[in-house]
Amino acid sequence: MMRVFAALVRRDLAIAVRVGGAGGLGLVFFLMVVTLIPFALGPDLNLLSRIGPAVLWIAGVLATLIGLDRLFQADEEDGSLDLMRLSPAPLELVVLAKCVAHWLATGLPLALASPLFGLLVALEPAALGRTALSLLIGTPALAFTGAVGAALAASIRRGGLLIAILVVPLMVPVLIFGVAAADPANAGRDQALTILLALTLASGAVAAIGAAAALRGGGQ
Amino acid sequence: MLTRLANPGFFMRVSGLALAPLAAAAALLFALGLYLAFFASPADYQQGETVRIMYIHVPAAWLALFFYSIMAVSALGTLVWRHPLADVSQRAAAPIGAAFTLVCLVTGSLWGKPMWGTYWVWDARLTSVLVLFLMYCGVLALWRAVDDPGRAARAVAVLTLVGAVNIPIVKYSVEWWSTLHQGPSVFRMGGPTIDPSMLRPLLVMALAFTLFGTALHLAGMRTEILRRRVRSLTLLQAERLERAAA
Amino acid sequence: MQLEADRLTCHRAGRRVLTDVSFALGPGEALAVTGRNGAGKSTLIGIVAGLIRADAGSVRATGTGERTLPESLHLVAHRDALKASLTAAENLAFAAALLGSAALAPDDALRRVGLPGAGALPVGYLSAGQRRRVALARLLVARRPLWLLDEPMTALDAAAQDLLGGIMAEHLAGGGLILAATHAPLPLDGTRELRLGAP
Amino acid sequence: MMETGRHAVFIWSAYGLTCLVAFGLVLRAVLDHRAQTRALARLEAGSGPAGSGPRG
Repeated sequence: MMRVFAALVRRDLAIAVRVGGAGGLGLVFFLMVVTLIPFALGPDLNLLSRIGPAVLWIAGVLATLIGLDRLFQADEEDGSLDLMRLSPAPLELVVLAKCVAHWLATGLPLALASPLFGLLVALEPAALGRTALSLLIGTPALAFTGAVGAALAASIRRGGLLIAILVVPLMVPVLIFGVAAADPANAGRDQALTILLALTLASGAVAAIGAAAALRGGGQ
Repeated sequence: MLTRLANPGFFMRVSGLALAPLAAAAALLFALGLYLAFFASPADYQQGETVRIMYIHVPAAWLALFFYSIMAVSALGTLVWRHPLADVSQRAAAPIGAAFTLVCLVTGSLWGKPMWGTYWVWDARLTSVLVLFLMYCGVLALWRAVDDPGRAARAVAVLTLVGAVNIPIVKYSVEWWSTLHQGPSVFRMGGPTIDPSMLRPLLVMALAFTLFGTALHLAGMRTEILRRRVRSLTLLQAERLERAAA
Repeated sequence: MQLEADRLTCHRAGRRVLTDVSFALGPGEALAVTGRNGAGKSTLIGIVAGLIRADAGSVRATGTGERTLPESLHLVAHRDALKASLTAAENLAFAAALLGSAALAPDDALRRVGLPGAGALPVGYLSAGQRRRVALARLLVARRPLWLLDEPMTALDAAAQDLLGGIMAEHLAGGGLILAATHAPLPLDGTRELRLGAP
Repeated sequence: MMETGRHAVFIWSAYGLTCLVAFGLVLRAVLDHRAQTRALARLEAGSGPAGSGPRG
């Protein structure tokens, strides 16, 4: 069983490296969103540092969204999903493996690079660390929640926009507690972090069952 | 000359000869530039020693634009003159240009810290370089997305030209944006009038950077030509398998 | 292993495609499912593979031990389940890891389908015929008793069809079962035929 | 080397990073060139493709 999990994660990462530039695409998109905000709000550093965590988290949500529509659709189109349905491993494990691979390729690089982008919005060092930590814990929840939408839209042509509409409401709690956990001024930030962790674990279970059920309905 | 350069064989011979002297000249100029920068130029009355970062920050900014213009010319070569080496030159120039844009951003940020107290201020020129970096990333991302080299060459050429047309527009709007909110930026990067003793190291370093960049570009083009040959031979291999199996 | 289908009925996009289709398949037997386009050949294959739910009727497999039907079959359909950016060997190694009970190594499987030394070639570089052979090589990298083949002969030249015939014969000799939807006659002797749709 | 005052760390890190990037570019060029020549040699000898594919 674990062999199937490892094979799936390895394959998806190999494809991400060869085609997607190993998360480079997600990082550049993240940088673009962070760069756009000051152009709209003006270069005032005090304002930017106050909304810094929010900017990084919104960029994180959007960066996760763009990678979602190809998560299952690519495999549905070329028949790999049918192959996975014939595997002894349950579809839930297949979904988890693909979510982990998607997170390693997009969510993890975002969390690790967020201190660098935090400089663009003049975050103080304390906020840099906390934002990175909250992103590290929160981005898996984004990947899991998004996977359900991606599975539902797997067999729908041009499902990218649809997925965003389906999953963004589900991501609201993660965004709220993520930004709360990142803001050093917020007194309740440690509870927010633990709730965020709880959200990640819960969304993992929900995604495994939900996305597998959505995929089970698919096929020719 | 341009047409004779068209056939890769001739280019490989010429670039092979030019590579070593170019690299040697670049190394020599670097040494001279570093000496001038650290020993033969005064500290700035206002910024003190940190002005020495200018000697790599400004040439890096210059190279970032220099390589984007090489890409723009190559794009014209691909779309208008159909020059076979145009796409090779463009594909070799992009990563080098992106790397120097990054150097410019990082050195600008390190230069800004002692003066502004933070690593990043949305200064008009630094912000324009950041937008240029995003455009470089766009070009590199488009390459990875399109797998057929012929189609990729045309797509990237169009993107580069559209980008090149937009650079002055972006530059103007970012300048306007930064003056709109902050008033004319208090500190001009490197001051409008650089006194001659600082100008000399700056020019030497700029020349050294340019030669170094050109050498990298030629080397990159040579490798790119080899990569295409490897690709076509691999395709040939697949066909030979087809015939062998039939 | 024994496979029985009992009065399968199925609608696809509002059209009744299968009505009361029944058949039985024992070890060492091959069944060619024929019929004009749209007669429900692919649907029948999809139902047996567990990818499509039949409206009525049932498919039962006996003698597969604790493995369910989907876990004891191979499916090679129109979509070849190959990733263009990965090499042929990587695709086959992934399929073997995914399906379990590994049999031939990828490179040996590729040699059996007439693609020696193609292991390191990215699948994106291969022609349609070659991709088809790599998909068929998947049958050899994992041991599964039942082979479901949807139009296996498409994009295969004469030499490839002979190779396929040999592989199928070997599988039947080893007690395997083959259910193939096809227009062209299979390169096998003694295959029963199940005609679908209006005669 | 002459003392570079209290901002020394910024000056040296700026120059250091630039040299790092420059050296990285040279290394990348040399390694890539060598990889392609090796793949070419192997292909011309007809023993096996490198499958390196196009790289940015």
